Amino acid sequence: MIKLRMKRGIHPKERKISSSKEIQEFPLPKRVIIPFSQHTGKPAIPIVKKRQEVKTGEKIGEASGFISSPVHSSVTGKVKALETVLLPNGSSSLAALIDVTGEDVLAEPTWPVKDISSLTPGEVRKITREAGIVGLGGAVFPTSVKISPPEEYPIDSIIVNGSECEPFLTSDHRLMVEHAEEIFKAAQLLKEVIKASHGYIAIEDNKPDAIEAFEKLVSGLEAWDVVSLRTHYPQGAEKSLIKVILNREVPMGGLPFHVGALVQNVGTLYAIYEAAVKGVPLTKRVVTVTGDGVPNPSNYMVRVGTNAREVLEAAGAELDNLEKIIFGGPMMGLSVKTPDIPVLKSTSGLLAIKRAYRGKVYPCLYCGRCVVVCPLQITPTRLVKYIQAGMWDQAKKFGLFNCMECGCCSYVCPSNIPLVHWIKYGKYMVRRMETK
Amino acid sequence: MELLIVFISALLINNFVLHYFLGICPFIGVSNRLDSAISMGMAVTFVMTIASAVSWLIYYLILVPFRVEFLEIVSFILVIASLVQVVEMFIKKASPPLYQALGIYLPLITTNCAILGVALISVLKEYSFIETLVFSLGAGLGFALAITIMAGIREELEFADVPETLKGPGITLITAGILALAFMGFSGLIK
Amino acid sequence: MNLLKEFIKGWWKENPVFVMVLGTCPTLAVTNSVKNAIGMIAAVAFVLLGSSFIVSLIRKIVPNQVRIATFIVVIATFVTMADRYLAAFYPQLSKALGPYVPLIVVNCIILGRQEAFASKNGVLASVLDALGMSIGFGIALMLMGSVREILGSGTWLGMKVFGSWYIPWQVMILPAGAFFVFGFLIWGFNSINKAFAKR
Amino acid sequence: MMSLIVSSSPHIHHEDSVPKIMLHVFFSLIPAIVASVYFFGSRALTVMIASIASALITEYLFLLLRKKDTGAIFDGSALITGILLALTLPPSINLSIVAIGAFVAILIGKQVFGGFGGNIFNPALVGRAFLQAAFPTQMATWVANKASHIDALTVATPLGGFKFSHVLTPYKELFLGNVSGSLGETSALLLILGGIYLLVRRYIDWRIPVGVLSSVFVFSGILWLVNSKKYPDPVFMLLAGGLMLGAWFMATDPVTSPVTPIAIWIYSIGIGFFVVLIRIFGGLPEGVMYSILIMNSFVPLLDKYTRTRMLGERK
Amino acid sequence: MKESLRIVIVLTVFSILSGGILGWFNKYTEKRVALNNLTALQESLKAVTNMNPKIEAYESVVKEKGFELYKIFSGTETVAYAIVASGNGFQDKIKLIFGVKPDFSRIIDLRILEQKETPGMGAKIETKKYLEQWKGKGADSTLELVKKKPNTKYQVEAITGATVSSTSVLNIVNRALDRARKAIKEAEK
Amino acid sequence: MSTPILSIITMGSIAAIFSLIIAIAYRKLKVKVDPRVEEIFSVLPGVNCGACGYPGCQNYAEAVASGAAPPNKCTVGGAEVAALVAKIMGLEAGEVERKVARVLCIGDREKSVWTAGYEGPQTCAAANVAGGAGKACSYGCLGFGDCVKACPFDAIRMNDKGLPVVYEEKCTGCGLCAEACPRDIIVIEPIEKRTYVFCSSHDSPKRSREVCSVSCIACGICVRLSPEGLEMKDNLAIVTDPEKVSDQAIEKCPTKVLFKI
Repeated sequence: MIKLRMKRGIHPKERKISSSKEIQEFPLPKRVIIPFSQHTGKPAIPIVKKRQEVKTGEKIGEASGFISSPVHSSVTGKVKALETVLLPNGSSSLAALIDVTGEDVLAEPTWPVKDISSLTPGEVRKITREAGIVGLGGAVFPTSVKISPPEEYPIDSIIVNGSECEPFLTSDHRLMVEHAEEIFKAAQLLKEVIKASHGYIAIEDNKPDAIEAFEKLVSGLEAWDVVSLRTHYPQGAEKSLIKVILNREVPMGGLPFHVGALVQNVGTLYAIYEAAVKGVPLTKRVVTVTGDGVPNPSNYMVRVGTNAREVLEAAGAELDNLEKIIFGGPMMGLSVKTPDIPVLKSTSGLLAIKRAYRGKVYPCLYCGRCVVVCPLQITPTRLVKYIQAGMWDQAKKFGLFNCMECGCCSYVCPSNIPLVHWIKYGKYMVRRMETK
Repeated sequence: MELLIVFISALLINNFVLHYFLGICPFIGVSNRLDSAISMGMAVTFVMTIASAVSWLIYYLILVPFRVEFLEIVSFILVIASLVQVVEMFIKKASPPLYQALGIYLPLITTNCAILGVALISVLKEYSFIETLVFSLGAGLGFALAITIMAGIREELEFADVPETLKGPGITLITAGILALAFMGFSGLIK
Repeated sequence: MNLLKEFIKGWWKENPVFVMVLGTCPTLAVTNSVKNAIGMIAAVAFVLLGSSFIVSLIRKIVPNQVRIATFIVVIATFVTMADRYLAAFYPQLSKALGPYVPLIVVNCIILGRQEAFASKNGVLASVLDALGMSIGFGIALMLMGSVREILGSGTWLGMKVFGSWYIPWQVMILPAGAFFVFGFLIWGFNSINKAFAKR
Repeated sequence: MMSLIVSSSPHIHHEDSVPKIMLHVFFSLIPAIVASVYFFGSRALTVMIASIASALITEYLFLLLRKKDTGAIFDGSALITGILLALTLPPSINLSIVAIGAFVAILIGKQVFGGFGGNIFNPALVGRAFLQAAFPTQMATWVANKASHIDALTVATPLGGFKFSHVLTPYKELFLGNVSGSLGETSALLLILGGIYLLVRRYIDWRIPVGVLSSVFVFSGILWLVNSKKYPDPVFMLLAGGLMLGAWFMATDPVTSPVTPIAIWIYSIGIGFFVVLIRIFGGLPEGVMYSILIMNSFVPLLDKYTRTRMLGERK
Repeated sequence: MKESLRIVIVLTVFSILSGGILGWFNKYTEKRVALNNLTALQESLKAVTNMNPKIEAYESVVKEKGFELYKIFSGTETVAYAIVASGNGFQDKIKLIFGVKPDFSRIIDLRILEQKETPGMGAKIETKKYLEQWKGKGADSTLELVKKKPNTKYQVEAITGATVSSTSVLNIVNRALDRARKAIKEAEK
Repeated sequence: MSTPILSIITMGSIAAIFSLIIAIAYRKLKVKVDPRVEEIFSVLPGVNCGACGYPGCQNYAEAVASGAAPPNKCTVGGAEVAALVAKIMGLEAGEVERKVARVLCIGDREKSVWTAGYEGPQTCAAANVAGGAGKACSYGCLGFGDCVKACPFDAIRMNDKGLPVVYEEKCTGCGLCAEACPRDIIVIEPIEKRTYVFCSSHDSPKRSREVCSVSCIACGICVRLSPEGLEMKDNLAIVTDPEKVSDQAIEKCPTKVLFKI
């Protein structure tokens, strides 16, 4: 076992109050709402009509480009309507409303299900594409693209990302404890696909049971190491993880394959296993329901498209007494304006907060804490000043598009300046201007 | 040693901007952006050195022998104005990039009191030719130093909530006042 | 009517020192006492009037390339006269003003007025403009000089203003004080003008 | 009825805030305040109260004038400015001068730049420098320390004593504070204690005191090695005068110090360099204040030209 | 070509005009200025040598940068020397004049001609209280600065809080005295 | 020789020498610059709004002088400036079409649904990146007034219900407000065009109805009544020809978002 820790970053209170709760199968909802835009890239194109009958796992939206992903029905039922719905990020997207009509019937997979060891790299890529698998760590980038790097960039290392550094969230943790073997098999499969010579399983040391489970699996295997990381945020971010484990720096504007690395989230790996072995596309995921507004913090296996309100209520949340509902973790998650939003492929957690943090904003006092904690070594204070002054060229020079919005700077700012919010704003403004 | 004293004195202790108040107009006008301030500082240093050298020659080779010292003002300014104009035209022709960086500030320099000030003060202090050169170089660099610092500060003040009616010359002068206070620390360095 | 406007504008609305921020060197350098300020005002007014008059006369015959050079020669002539006159009849004042009298040559107010006004207007308008600007310059220097002398020495034109309890703020007669007073006066001017503009 | 709020991530926050930091800076100054009262009696307290009161009133009036939230006077920054200014003043100073100093510190040092966070120069030092220029005689009149039992109207500070009479004050006196000087430059020990408190709580950047103190030590050490008769020894240089106060409490003011590590090193070493230059070669016995102000003016340039290398950025 | 000619002619004509006017004007003021300078020198010579009511005659012995030596006669007898000297002060040059007995036994009096020291501090070198003490100081040896009441005639008391300016004045005087003694020796040879 | 004569000689010779140098330098080192650039720049409004398609007034002046741009591109200056520029260039000024900004959303604070509060920088663009503040409609006006701040002519103000109002007489049609609006609800149209569907929502009818009482619910009545004047595009009716929109269509609009101002 290797022990490592990242420099910079922060260590907020972990508050993983649901870490001992086993994953429960969430009851079949009456209706699911499945948006066609759940991934990075172009939205999927609907291929179902109103009143059409669909089976669980049946494709209802087709990928519309290289960087895109298909969408599948997560229940067996009838398409009630194709309508626009609100997504967690506040935008509207077309979605299929499917009413559950009866027994859960699994649709025939559109790919061959055979022995996992006999799969060719091409077949694996096809499976990840057809099964609509996207990165479940948060970026929801189509996995099939990620495991097809350009040939001139050989990949030597695969990193299984089980660090789950966000406070509160335990979905990956539970998955690792309960399904270590499946995850590991999928990891081994991917390692073959990308012809990596070594594999690392990165888990933060606040999940000793998960480390233990993987230690057992890798014992005796030379090509694999379990890396125990000192708990720190945002260690689970790709670039941080590559820096910590491989001591390589992903070039600015580059991707992990530029430095010969592939990082896969454990949730994604589990989804790959389910698709490859059981023929089930990505139609459900583990969601941690937690926060001080949830009396009964839980980990649920939830079907994609389930209304978040149902999930929160199942865990006992009193929706009327909440100030914040967050899709995802407290550091990078999206706060929403209504609980009536479907759970998406990217929804790793649902946080219900009774009292939202509100800090009086003071002028920047140049204390430099944001500079110290920034894992990407940006100077957030100056960057934000340039953004506020509308000096976009300077902002770009100071790393506007380098920022991954991990939130460390805002977290430590004693003046409560919403640095990340400003940076998001700056990125938006620059992109907007550049497209015009 | 004497030369070093002349230099340090012109650069820090009796800084042209902060102590003699010479070159205040460009100091206020061109200090809002750092790159132009640096260019301006370079241009002033350059012209200052040349102008004071030529003025010295005129004074001691023409005016003094003819006993027409009272013409110093007219002749110095005439020489400086012509010189700047020629230098400007020359740079414009010889090196367009240099002109972009430096040349566009040259017309401003004609009426920069720092230039004439250096020539006059050199005469007043009875500096030798070498001393005049060192003095004008120190004064020019002192100007460049002050304007660069000021431009850095003013770029920073873009982000600050300075009262609307104080923006521009007002805050620049007050900042210059604080700088002058700070530079008082250098007093007595020459003994 | 129009001529009156040329005359009055420099007093406040287009005050050369506080609004246009020209002629800053003497404003800062010789205002440590009201007496010095008065000497400088007189010198500047003389030069400004004289050169405006001449420049507006000769404006049509001067070719563009040597426009500035010629104007400066004219100005410098008047400056030298002022300088020599002071040295001859007010040696103390001449010494106190030091190199700042010769430096009137490059005072932006003077050249600025020639460039912006006298070279484009007739004799009468130019002289009135020069007179107005001189008054504006005078107002500014008197303000600066008064504030600095009263605070810095406790006197006004040499007369005691405060009782013996007053500890003079010596910084006011130093360079730093000049910058502060100038900065604050500009601030005040702008604020008042803005308040009027709103109304 | 739901009362949801949307905002950008992150949704949790560290417990530090500006008023809290200011409060801890105040705590860290308590040893120095107690020392000044011990060495100079209730007079020290009067000076401090005058300074704080004037600072707060000025701040309040100015905020009122600019129609800004007057609640900002409670963020603690004006309080700290008032205390720091008082600590740099001679104990015998006229109270009206103290009030003028605090007024100038807040007005010219801070509010004209848009208030807290916008100022380029350390406000307390601007006030101090203004007073030094305005009332040079009063600012250079030092009374004897109560603990020293010297019966003289005015005495020399350790640095003044060295500069003009070549008298070295013993280390022990300097360290414990049994010397004359301004309110806050008596006991090096207590100042260091306060500074370490801030350091441990991470309210100041360790590089600044380390850079300032070590560069003063090194530069003066070099001179001392060259000619130990003419130049004072480095330990004396460290302990005497306002260096400790400056290095721990003035230079470390986050608003007026740089942000990037390289800039911080240049800044702090620059301060040390100027301190030695002014103390040894300049006309004044003490140069800490001027050194910090001068380096303050360079901070925007330093921060601009020393951007840190971002992760993955080619050098 | 025509344009260039016009440039030359216009500028030259105006310069010649300017030269003429100034030449004439200077003639008118020149004497006055010279007289002013002369009176100023005489005044200060008078002040520092106590040769009231009137200086019969004086003669410039040495005149170089930063140092001028005048010999004052009464009839044919040398009654005093006056020395004008300058050097660096706290802020800028300090220029002063002082008179000494012909045998260099004592300084008669001292005046500051030019100084730009800090008001209230170094500028106190112009106060009567400070200048008074120079009367009767020894001029035949190096003077030294003390911070208390002087014991000997070779000690000069510093101004409290303006040690640098006091030192500067002292250095200027010491240097000037050295130079003067040497110059007179040379002249006697 | 007497002093006046010496001084005349001195000044004369110095002036002669230096004026000669200038004259020579002027001839040898002359660099030609188009004086018209300066002239054109001086008549332009100088607000650098970029409506002409060039980064700033200086660039536009250069472009006009070099013949690369027509003189009538400055919408801010309008016909007056176009005529002046054309005069400098010796050209005929083209017609400048007067355009103004129109805000295509009337869902103010009372008529649209807000389901949550918002914390963060008080600008529309910032609110938009944080999930569109609490406004349920993902297309409508957020009401923080980015357009007001963007307008250099003070031609746009927020009304008391949080909706921007364009003052036609002040509006120059420069388009800075449209650029600033993160939701793209401001269009720059000829001043004669006065009939619009004042909604920008592409939401499906059901959601439109839920989030705002004055949204286009894509019922299609107007298109049916005036097929030549309107068209339905992605759940939103758009006026294509204001002349052909019948009064009946305006009358029948169930949410009253189609009207003439």
